[in-house]
Amino acid sequence: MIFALILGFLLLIIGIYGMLTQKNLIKIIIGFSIVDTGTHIIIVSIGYIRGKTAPIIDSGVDLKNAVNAVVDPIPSALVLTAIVIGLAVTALMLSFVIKLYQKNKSLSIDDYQELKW
Amino acid sequence: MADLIYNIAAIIALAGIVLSFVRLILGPTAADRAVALDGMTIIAISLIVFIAYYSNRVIYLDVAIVYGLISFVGIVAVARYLERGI
Amino acid sequence: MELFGAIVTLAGSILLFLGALGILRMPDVYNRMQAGTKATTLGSILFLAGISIGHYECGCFGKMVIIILFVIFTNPISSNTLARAAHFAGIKLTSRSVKDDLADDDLEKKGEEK
Amino acid sequence: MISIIITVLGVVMILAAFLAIRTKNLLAAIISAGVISLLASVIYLMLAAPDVAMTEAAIGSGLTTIIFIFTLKKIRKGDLND
Repeated sequence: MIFALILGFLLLIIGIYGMLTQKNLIKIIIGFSIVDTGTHIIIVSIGYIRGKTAPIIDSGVDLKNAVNAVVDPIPSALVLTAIVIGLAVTALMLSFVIKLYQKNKSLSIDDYQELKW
Repeated sequence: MADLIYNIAAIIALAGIVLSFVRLILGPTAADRAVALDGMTIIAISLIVFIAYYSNRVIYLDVAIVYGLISFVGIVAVARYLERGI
Repeated sequence: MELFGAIVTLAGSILLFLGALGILRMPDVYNRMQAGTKATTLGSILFLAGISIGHYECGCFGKMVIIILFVIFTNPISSNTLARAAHFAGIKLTSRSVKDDLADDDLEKKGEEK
Repeated sequence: MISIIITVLGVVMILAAFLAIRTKNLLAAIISAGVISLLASVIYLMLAAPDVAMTEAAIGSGLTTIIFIFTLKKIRKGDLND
């Protein structure tokens, strides 16, 4: 599915652009979340085969030639794990933002220069 | 004949999503944007049911069930934030 | 039977479109909420009922009824919470509106407490 | 039909991503990120992955919005106290 592949790459580019150009910490995390969604769409659209259906056996799929009627189930399993881990990473970054704000009272990334040398 | 009418109905619902999104771009206050998100959620549930009909799989309806249960929680969170207390 | 279901689905989708048009064109938040909640609730109910009528052999009546019940239960909750939040956040009514019952209730309650 | 739906939703998603990046209002950016997750769930369903669509609907559209708003509330509360 070429449209979904193009959509995923455009989302990834927009997310990286946002992460590189914004100064606000929460805006950077939103850009990270957009990059996450873009990569997930790319991986799922790689596993899609045109005209075939989901790999769940019920009344909609004939059991005799089920191998020829379903798409690849491995990329969706990978993405299923990646979504949950993405939520955990986002929550960790947001907790860092809260601690940094309590320390320095600022959300701009220009005010955090302790690691520059 | 019936398939054509179903497809026309889905395209009209897609136009509804686009119109709500225009309000989400324009909206002067945050409450306007939350209202637009609410409308987009309901239309998306209808669109999921249409895709389940179009692909001829009953199992896709479970996604609509989960969506109908979970989706209003985000809007309630935005509303409680506007009311200054979560 | 299938044609009847298709026509019901078309009516539902037209209601969804009109609700979205109301969200775009109404003058202030409360009117937009009115259009965007009531019209889309009825529209989605008609859309789902039309598809389940037109394909009665698929055996999906139970799931459709559950989805319709969830829409009926959750949509007024979010709308009510949002309207209350918009009122207490201080968003003004439009200039053509004539009555604000919640503000009057607040004034009466404060008067009783004093 | 599937191509039409993917194209229209994809254009809306890209516009929402631009809005989330470019706007000054933090609440508007968070709501736009929620819209991206909402439409991504429909696109996963059209790519024949209903399990991913279910997880994205529950986690991406519900829980991520809530933790962003919780962070915003924490930051604003610190502002009011000092």
